[in-house]
Amino acid sequence: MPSRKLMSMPDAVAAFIPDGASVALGLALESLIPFAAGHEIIRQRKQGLTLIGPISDILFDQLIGAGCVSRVIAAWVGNVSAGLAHNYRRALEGDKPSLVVEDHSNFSIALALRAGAMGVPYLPTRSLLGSDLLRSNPHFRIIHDDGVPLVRVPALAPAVAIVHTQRADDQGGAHCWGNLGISEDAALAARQVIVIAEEIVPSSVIRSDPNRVLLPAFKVCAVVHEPGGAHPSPVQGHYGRDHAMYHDYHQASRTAEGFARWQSEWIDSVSGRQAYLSRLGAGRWADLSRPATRTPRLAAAVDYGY
Amino acid sequence: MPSRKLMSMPDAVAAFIPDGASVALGLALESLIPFAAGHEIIRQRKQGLTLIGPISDILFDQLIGAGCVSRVIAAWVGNVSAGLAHNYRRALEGDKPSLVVEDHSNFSIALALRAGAMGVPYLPTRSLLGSDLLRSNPHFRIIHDDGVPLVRVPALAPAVAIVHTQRADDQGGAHCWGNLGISEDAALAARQVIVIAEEIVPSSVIRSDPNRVLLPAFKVCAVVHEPGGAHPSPVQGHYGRDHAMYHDYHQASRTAEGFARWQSEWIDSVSGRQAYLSRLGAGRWADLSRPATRTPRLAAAVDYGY
Amino acid sequence: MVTSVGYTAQELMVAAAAREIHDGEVVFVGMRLPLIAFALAKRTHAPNAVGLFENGIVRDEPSRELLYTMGDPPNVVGAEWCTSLSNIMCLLAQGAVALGFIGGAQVDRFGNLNTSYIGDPCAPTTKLPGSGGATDIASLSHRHIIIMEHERRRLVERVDYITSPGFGDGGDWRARVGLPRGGPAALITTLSVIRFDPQTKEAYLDSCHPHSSVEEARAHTGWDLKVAPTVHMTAPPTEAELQVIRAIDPQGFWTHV
Amino acid sequence: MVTSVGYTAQELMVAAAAREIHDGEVVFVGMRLPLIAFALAKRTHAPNAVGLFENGIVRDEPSRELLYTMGDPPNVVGAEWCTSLSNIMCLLAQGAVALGFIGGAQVDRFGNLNTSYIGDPCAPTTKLPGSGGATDIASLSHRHIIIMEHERRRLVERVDYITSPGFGDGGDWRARVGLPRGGPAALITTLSVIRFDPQTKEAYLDSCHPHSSVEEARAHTGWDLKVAPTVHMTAPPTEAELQVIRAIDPQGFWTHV
Repeated sequence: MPSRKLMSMPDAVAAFIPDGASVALGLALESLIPFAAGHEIIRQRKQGLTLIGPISDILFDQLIGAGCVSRVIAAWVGNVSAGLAHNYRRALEGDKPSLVVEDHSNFSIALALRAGAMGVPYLPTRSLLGSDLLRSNPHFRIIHDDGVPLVRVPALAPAVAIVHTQRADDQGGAHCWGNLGISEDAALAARQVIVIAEEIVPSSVIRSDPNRVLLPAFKVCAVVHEPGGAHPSPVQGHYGRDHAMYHDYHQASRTAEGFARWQSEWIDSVSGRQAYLSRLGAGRWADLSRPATRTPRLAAAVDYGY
Repeated sequence: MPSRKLMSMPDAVAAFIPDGASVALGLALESLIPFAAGHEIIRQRKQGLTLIGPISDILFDQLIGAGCVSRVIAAWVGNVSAGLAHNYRRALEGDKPSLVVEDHSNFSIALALRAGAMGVPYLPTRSLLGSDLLRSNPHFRIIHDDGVPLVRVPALAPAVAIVHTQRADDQGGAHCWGNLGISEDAALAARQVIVIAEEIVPSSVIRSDPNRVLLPAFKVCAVVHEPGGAHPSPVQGHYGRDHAMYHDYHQASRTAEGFARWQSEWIDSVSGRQAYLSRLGAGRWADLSRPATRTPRLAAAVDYGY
Repeated sequence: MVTSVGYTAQELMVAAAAREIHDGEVVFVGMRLPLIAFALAKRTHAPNAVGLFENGIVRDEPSRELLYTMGDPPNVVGAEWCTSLSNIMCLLAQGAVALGFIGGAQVDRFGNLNTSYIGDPCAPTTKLPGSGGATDIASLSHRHIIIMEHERRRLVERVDYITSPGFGDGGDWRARVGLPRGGPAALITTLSVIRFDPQTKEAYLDSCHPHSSVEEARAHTGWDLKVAPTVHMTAPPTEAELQVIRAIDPQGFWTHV
Repeated sequence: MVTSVGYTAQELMVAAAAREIHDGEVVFVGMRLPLIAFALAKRTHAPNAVGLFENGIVRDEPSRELLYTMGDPPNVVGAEWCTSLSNIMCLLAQGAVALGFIGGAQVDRFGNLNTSYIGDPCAPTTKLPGSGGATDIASLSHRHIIIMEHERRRLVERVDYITSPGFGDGGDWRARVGLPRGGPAALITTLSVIRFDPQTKEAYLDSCHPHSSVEEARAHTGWDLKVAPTVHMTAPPTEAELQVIRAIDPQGFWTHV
């Protein structure tokens, strides 16, 4: 059957990320971050988004700086190897914050999404007890179970989750590997999922290893072929992390004007990911994706035969 | 470092399954059922065990018939392709049951184990509402969350889980594939795990694909090399299901005397799994494990390199 | 048993069950007849249906070989997803599953199903295997279909034990006990198709199989079964449907009993 | 900055942190200095320690390359397990994790840690990144170690916001709020090692680093820091330890700041 799911990044963002949507992204933590999708959201000037994720390694900061975001539901927003997230700070410091933050821990955001996936109003945990997350996020509540206090973590069901993967077929079947964080919980909780893939492969490749598949294809609304789409975050088997990019961004975004220049250079003035990679430079990209020291490290063979 | 985990089935059962223990097994549902471990438990005349599992395709029935079991915490006990479980029926029918049953559904047993894994006293679900499982299993309770009724599924943390896998290293790293049911939830919830493997492989094989690993090795108390140890249940990539064995067992176990003869023939009078496979016959075993039609169906290559 | 009309009751039930699957639906398949019904629907009117198996499997094309259990290796090969039971049950719990199939030993006039205990659960005359995933399917899918033998001892006024909730004692019972959705859409028996009144939720005879009759169906039912004014004959399996069914189960393991 | 004694404060902190890891323990590693401390402990006195990373990784041998984040590809290669964050957090929640490391912007006399808001959370003067997994580690591990700069603005009488619970207001506070176990075992700063009284849970100066003094540590603490009668000098890193540290971080990315 012909695929209506395979589409360009601009089309996927236009079709499935309306203003005001709740979007889960950055779900594998520091790897597989869908930067290309985030940059397209910025180019399309989306407004009033709710961002949901565990930690965000600068992508949330970019979406906030570009004015796309009205709410952040997350455990940590910063720059993992370089420090604070400057746009995030600017949006929240002082007495007129331009952003609502719902504070979570990594475990509680995973539980919230799992509750959404499970169709229950909440999941309980003994984490967070005694912390001020219970004060600053009014959605948490202490409940008692036979006298034992537990934190009630209310369910989250994002309208869309965006996941970056190593390979996908045009129906939405996808393989990803390496550290995956809360990708599975979020993909199951989301009403729809946009799958970004380094490679588009025949369905037979995906179906040769159904245990490696991330989510059922019927949840997938769009498949986008976007090689290099997670840069500067790493993709196991494809490219390493571009540490310098995070440090350069950290310096550039210290002021609002600096961020605006960075946005202009790396987002607004490039038409898409291919142009972005060209700007990055073939040499730099080759160093990340095909370093001289790189040796393939193949997973041991697995036979599904009978 | 030398492995103290790799041991024989008799030693593993003797060391880690004391009388009265709670044992989770049959966790992948109809495949990867640890029959060899169950038969060794019977040969060692263990008493007073609590069996925990989703469904059991005749292994629970055999352990019950042999007198090893005092309690069953499960969703379904029977013979999937042939019908009822006769020993289970005999133990429960009439007014003097010799067995306590805690009724579950497949979802609720998974949730109970997940709660055990998560270190919380319970997980909530909207399944089971209106069913008589809430009456016959006194551990369930209805709780209300902002007026919404939910079933409180109390946590289960088995003393031991037994998992049959395709391959393991001598430290407890293990790969398994195919349908896995509640294997992960149970392995995480259990205090210790016995890993049975069709093959023992170098750690480098297991570590070549860490996403395929079932559980952290530090939970594993014993690794047992037992080829054919899941027969008559199937092991993806190794052997198919021996449907005839289930049907023969169904006929043989219609009476207590018939079961006693079956137990004598297939369990008590064989010293272990190799003798059991010899009794089965080389031709029958070859048909299951190397049928003429069998073609390898290899998973597509995955590169973890960088 | 093949009747004089050239097909078995099981083959007709498979055809009737397949017609309950709409194209594009996500279906909790289960074993035996529903499994064949799913394959039949996929190959006829519902090519885009997706099948879930509670052991962790999602398939959008039926296995190439007859399955004796959902865990048979052919059911994994070519699967769209092979994951945990919990993840599959999440899809059910969040309302992503349109339709599920279950079978049982006793069903009553409000579609409650018993697969656990005949008699007093504390001292049963018969201990049945239990729920498996049936309670979950009956609790959480948008609608479910019950398939069973039409016998007076099985279709009873009130089941001894509710393993899988139907409509309880009727009306808005499901909402009152907190179930989020669902209920039985049909009870497909060896003699008839029984449906449930939209308001009262009481069972009524909707159609009789060609080899049976309203009288026979009512005579083999343990309560005073209502009959639809529009009661009709269940459409028999077509030649094309029979060909597909027999290609799937050539030995008649599940369909010639 | 390398001091006249030939090692940096960070290198000493790494050595001190490594000594908190006992052989065979399951440790929630975290990034930066604790990551190097874990590798150091593995290569010296704790060869059987196991490291957990909240992004889903379990390792029993440190990555062969320096990590900038726990998600760097070298951290996956050779891992014992690569799974979900939830599964890793389950191990923490069930009490399988002996020790965790966290860092922060503010800590107080009862070991409460703030990585969220400086000032009023509704109108903060500084918005910090937040919890990440730190709240979970502080809530659920058997003990945890805090690593941070020793500055008067950071070691404060009372944190503005408890991101990661220490001992609250002391005594049996953790049990009273329902935490199942745990609490900080040590606060390792750039000047000293601070521990907590077993009864009152108040912080006290346990040892001063060779380049510092009791007076300096107290002067840079925002409350009247108690001093152990047995206060002593923190053992400096040995030559062997320094060799391992410098092999792990040859450019001094984390240890020469």
